Amino acid sequence: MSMAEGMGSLYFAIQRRRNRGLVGLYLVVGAFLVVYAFMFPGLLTIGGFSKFSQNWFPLALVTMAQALLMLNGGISLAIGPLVSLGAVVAALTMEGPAGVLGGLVAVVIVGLGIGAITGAIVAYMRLPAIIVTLAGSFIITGIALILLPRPGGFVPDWLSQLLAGHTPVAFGILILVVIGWKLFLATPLGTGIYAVGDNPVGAFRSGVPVERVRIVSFALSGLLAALAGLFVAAQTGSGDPVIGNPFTLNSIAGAVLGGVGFLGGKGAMRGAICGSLLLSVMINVMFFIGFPPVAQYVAQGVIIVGAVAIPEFARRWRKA
Amino acid sequence: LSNCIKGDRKAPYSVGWANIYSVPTWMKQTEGTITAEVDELKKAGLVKDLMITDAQGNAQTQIQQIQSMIDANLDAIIVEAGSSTALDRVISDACAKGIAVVNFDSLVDTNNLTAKINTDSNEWGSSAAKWLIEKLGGKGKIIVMNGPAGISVSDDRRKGAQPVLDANPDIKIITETNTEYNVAPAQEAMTSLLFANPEIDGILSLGGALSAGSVLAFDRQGREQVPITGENARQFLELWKEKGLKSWATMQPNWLGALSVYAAVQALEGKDVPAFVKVPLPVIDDSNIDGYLAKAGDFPADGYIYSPYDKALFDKLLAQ
Amino acid sequence: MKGASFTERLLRNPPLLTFLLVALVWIVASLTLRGFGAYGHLRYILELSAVIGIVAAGQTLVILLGGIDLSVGAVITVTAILLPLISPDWDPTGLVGIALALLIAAAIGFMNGVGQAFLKVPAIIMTLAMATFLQGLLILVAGGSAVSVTNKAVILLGSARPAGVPAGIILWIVVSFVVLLLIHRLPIGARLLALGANPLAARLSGVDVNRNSLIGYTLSGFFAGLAGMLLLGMNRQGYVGIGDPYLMTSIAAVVLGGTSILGGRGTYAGTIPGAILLVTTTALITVVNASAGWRSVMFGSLILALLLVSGREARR
Amino acid sequence: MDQATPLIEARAVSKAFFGNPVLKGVGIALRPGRVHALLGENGAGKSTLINLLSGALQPDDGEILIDGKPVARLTPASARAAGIAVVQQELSLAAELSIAENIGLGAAPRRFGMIDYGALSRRAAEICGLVGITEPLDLPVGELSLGRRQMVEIAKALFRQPRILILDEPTSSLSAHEVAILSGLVRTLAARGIAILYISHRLNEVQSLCSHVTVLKDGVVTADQSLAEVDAEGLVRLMVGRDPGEVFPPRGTPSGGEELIDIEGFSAGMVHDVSLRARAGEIVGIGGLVGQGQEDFMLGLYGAIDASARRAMIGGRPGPFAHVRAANAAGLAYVPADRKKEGLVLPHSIASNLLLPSLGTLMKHGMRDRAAEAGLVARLAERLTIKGDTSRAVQALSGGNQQKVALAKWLPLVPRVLLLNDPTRGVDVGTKREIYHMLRSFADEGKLILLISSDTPELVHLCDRVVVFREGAVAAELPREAISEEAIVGAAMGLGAKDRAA
Ligand SMILES: Nc1ncnc2c1ncn2[C@@H]1O[C@H](COP(=O)(O)OP(=O)(O)OP(=O)(O)O)[C@@H](O)[C@H]1O
Ligand SMILES: Nc1ncnc2c1ncn2[C@@H]1O[C@H](COP(=O)(O)OP(=O)(O)OP(=O)(O)O)[C@@H](O)[C@H]1O
Ligand SMILES: O[C@@H]1[C@H](O)[C@H](O)CO[C@H]1O
Ligand SMILES: [Mg+2]
Ligand SMILES: [Mg+2]
Repeated sequence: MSMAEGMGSLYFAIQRRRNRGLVGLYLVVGAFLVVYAFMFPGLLTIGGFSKFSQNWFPLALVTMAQALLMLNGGISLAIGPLVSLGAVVAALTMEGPAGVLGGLVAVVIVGLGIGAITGAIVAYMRLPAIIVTLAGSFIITGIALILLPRPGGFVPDWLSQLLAGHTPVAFGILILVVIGWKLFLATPLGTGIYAVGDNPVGAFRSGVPVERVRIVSFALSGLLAALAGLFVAAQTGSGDPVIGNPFTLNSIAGAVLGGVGFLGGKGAMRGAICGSLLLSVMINVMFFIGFPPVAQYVAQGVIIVGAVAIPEFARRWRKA
Repeated sequence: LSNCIKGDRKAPYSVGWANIYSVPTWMKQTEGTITAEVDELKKAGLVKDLMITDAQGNAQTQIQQIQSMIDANLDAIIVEAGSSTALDRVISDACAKGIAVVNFDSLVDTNNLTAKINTDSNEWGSSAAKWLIEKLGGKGKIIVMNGPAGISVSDDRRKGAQPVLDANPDIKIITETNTEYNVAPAQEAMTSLLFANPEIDGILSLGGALSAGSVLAFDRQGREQVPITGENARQFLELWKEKGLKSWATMQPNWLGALSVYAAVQALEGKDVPAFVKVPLPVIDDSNIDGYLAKAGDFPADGYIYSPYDKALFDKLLAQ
Repeated sequence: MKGASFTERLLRNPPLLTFLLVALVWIVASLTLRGFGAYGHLRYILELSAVIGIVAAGQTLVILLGGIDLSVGAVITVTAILLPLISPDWDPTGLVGIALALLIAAAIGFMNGVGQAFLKVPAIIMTLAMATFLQGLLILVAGGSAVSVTNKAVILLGSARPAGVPAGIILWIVVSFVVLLLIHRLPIGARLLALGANPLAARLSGVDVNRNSLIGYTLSGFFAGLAGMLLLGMNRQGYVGIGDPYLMTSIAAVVLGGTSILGGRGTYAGTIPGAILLVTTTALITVVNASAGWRSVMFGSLILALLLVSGREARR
Repeated sequence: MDQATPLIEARAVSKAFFGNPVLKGVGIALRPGRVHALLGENGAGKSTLINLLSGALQPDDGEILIDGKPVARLTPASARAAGIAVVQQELSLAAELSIAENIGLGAAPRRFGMIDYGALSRRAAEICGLVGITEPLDLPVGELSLGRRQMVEIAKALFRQPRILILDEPTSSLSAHEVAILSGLVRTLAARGIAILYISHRLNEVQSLCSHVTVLKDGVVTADQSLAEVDAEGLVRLMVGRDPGEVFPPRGTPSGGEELIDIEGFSAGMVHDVSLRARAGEIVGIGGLVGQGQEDFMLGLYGAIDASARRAMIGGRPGPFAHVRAANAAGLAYVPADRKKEGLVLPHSIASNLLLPSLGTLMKHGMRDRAAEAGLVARLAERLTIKGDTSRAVQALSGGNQQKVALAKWLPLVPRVLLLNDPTRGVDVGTKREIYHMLRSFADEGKLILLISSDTPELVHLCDRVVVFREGAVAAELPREAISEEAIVGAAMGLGAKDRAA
């Protein structure tokens, strides 16, 4: 029987299927990358690629952080402030006696901790995530401002060089994060993210620990956002208490562009990552085309709608 | 040679303006002075094109856009910074490539650039505080109105005022606000404060729109106006005249933008441009306000009435 | 239901609960904060709430039908800037300008609906992109600078106080009345709710999905325009960015009022106190003397605390 | 065997929702190797009892014993650990996850803390073979039809290698073929000593499979006895508490009414080139194996999916319809099979659901006439014996009563063509009887009824004519005299319908 295929093949077959709805997006993003490489051949050098991927990296992380929640039927309006807080904590601790390692630990604790608390509030008090995290965004922004009222702090230069120098280390880390995500998805808890997002009651009855899944996804999401903050601190060499704020909307845009549904259980992380890549490469392409700011706004609106509508039309047209 | 200049770039130059956010009126006016200056320089055969980017308030995007300007090998980059620290590294990279980098208004911390051009924000704050305290006879209850939290401009102005306030213990700060540099939110906040505080002796406002919002709030609530500091915002100056306010104002000239382009080209041409160009803060008071108001019609309703400028002024400022 | 006690019934009635919460906050605040409970101040709070309340009327409809409108801020700005520019000089009443501006606002909403219904672009993306698009268009049209209003009707709306009641509040009352009728007394209200809860079942029950989405988004655009007009009247000036603060607040007001963000459940009756609650909270935090960071922390905590009370029933 | 300690037992359990008692001191004991039937009308509390036995709900009162020992608080996890598996009536699957992942959900084999996809694939394949799932294991469950999803749900329960298997209406959306597989499976499992609790409204299944029965009525146990000497009628009597009368109404003579459907070369979805004529007053059955295009056919007629035809007059208007509203205007109404996903707005009240299609028809002064609406809702509830407060969420209704709402909401529009997709799925025998009589009286009133059914006896005894679909086309059209279970199944399997007709 066909389904008695070899061992891991089930896993890869599942993976292949998840690409189906995303082909349109892949093509759009691919086209943008080609255009960009055509206008800026330096993209194909190590240095050029490094810089490009560094600018995309934090957006990729926060989009993953958002997608993770959306897959699970949640959402966060506190992603941006958490990036800021991550940057602030990194920049404040790394200049102290704790050093880089201590700073890393602090950022991880902050991300996981705030995420878990948010998740617990959402899961146990049964409050809508969107407004819990809206309130959370004010609280987190406030904490970042209290810790560091104005931009400052310090990240050792070697760390900046390592993460945001002329080597594609950030891209490598992104790949590791994606692998980590894939590994996590292959755990029962990870599969639970989809099950809880799609059908919480059914998941509960199947023995999936629904509350724990919710809390873990918020915690992991918080971790990703805080790590994005650490990277931003390294990239900029310092902390800034408001630098992350615009990431909130962008993370949602990236995830939705990538086909991640609002209601949970629908979409795939690879789509979200692609969505964030589109948002990022778009900025560069518009620069090289030489769009004036006004046109940038207009074009951005059109591109975003087009990237969703065109694959949809293609799909319908193929079906007809 | 000036900072960053290597002497291997030849006119006509291509210039980039990396703006953090193009939407506020102050920025629009500033863009006007920049494009006007570029037109002049084009006529002189010194500049061939101007590329403007708008980071839509996102410092992270601004880094990416400056990186693109480096990738496109522009000869000069003018920066209105979205964060005092975040751009340090990318600006240093540009400088290392021999690009003339000039930063104005909202400054960065790094000194790896050709020139910073600004008024002195600390002095802004201290002069305003001095005037107000003198007006109040060294005694009274005041409210402090600040721009957004975590932004260096608003923070620096506030900091400059602090020593003066410390030296006058009889001046009591009832409360402080942070709002965008916009009339409506400032007016809204002040209205609430008016209800809560029957006695207010003066307003230390550190932004023109904030002052206008405050005056409007007093007016709408039928409260008697109190001494207030401010800036050359047209709306504020008009209210000052109309309501007969006791006021003092200064100016952050929009032509800092034009001056920056001019300075960058001068530096590329091999002239010596000082690393910090300090533009003096003028004082606007009852003695000269009419001069400003006479030109009001030439400026947008919510714009800033800036003083005239010319090449001679620029040369004088650059010669310091 | 006879079995249910008063508290039980209360807990199952988010709008009422939110109203009581507002009353409670007002009472506590006026007892502890000088000047807070003054008639003038409460009236001012209501006047500010009117703007949020009117934007949130459209937002409520769209959220009920299972969508969201992230372009309301931009539509407010568009209206506030275009209205003075397009009010023709030959019309002394200013009503023509108002009609034109509201038409434009509704047309923008309609476009959002088209993106939803026919391009199949998710609401969140469509309206976000629309906001970005409008931002660019505005800079083009207005050159990014503020415009002062001379339109008589708009100025009157922003300043008139028949019988001591600000015209904005009266406008809000009218809007509330209409929207509540729409939701509870007209077929379209039930159709929107059904669509939001289960679009497939609604469609198979003969509800025209496209048509009702179009109506919902068009109304959202219209109400955002109305709010923009009121804001313009209150400020006498429209500028780019004037609508920005109203995006998140409109959504928050809806959710605080007990409407499910996922659609299909809720009512504008909850949004009304939700809007007042938000403005009240902001006003409270403004008068506290603390650093910006602490004020932000307090604001967030207060919202969270209020949510614990009013949002209990809003489970998924 | 009855002497062995029950594997699980509920003693005097009670449960109420918002103060409405659903179970009042109910007891039940499941013993190894016994197939135990749980019967009762819609809303009697069967699913609720199961939820107590599987830890999904906590009893308000009474206790639950596993292997004779009381358990303090049963949770889904501890129930699973005790070997209890449930095939839910409400499907518990996640649409985006694959068949295999769903089967393993919450119980997947692990290696290094991760799901062991190799082992999962092997074991899932084994079980799928057992229950006859032939779709690729990597297929997302969302792409399966309702019946196939039901099979996955069964496989999911078996995957847990239960000692106690609870089946809540497992066959309600299965085809005859699938039902046969399941029956065999149940027998095998029972022979292995597994305790099985079987809930079904199909009494023939109960009779052939089960050896013991517990009957619930109004929240109390009215019978707890062996099925050994009980015949079919006795079973019905046990359940309904009285003589039910004929289940199927007598058929009249076809009146030759107005032609309401006349299509030729009709295609929609997987349906291609179908021709059909049908008149008012007829009940036309549509049979075949599950997923042969029956549903697409109805959806196409109803304007819900794109359709084309060489010629189509439907409800007296030229079709095919581009929109549902056009179909409604032509007098068509459609009752979907998946009532939760397609038929009802679950979180909304019974009243809102009943009013949805007819919104805008009861108006006064340009507004909804609340009094008239209330009257209508009351009449509909009465006609379909939907009991209780109509302001309750339809979600809170038992499955069968939900189905009644899905049907009743169309009546105010006085449709002339009723498209019914398995309308008695999960409906108790008493109600089924009501629905059958209602359908017959609709036909007698001059309506045309198209009826998809997964319950073959229904096609045999109720319909005036049966059209059997196979691979998207009509495989056979059986006139009244030719209708029999054999003929329908034969045609469905592709066994020479034409030969027979010839
Ligand atoms: N979550 C709930 N909230 C409120 N009432 C409920 C809930 N679940 C069930 N009920 C009520 O409990 C009663 C029993 O429902 P249950 O689903 O157990 O019936 P059932 O015997 O399984 O019916 P069916 O044969 O139709 O499946 C019904 O009246 C139903 O309305
Ligand atoms: N089934 C429907 N789906 C979507 N919109 C509808 C539907 N029926 C009516 N509308 C529209 O909703 C609004 C209010 O509905 P109402 O029922 O009062 O209108 P109507 O056209 O008189 O309805 P009907 O078509 O039932 O006679 C109108 O704009 C109407 O056109
Ligand atoms: O589906 C996604 C994609 O494979 C992505 O590349 C990583 O995460 C998975 O969940
Ligand atoms: Mg049941
Ligand atoms: Mg049932």
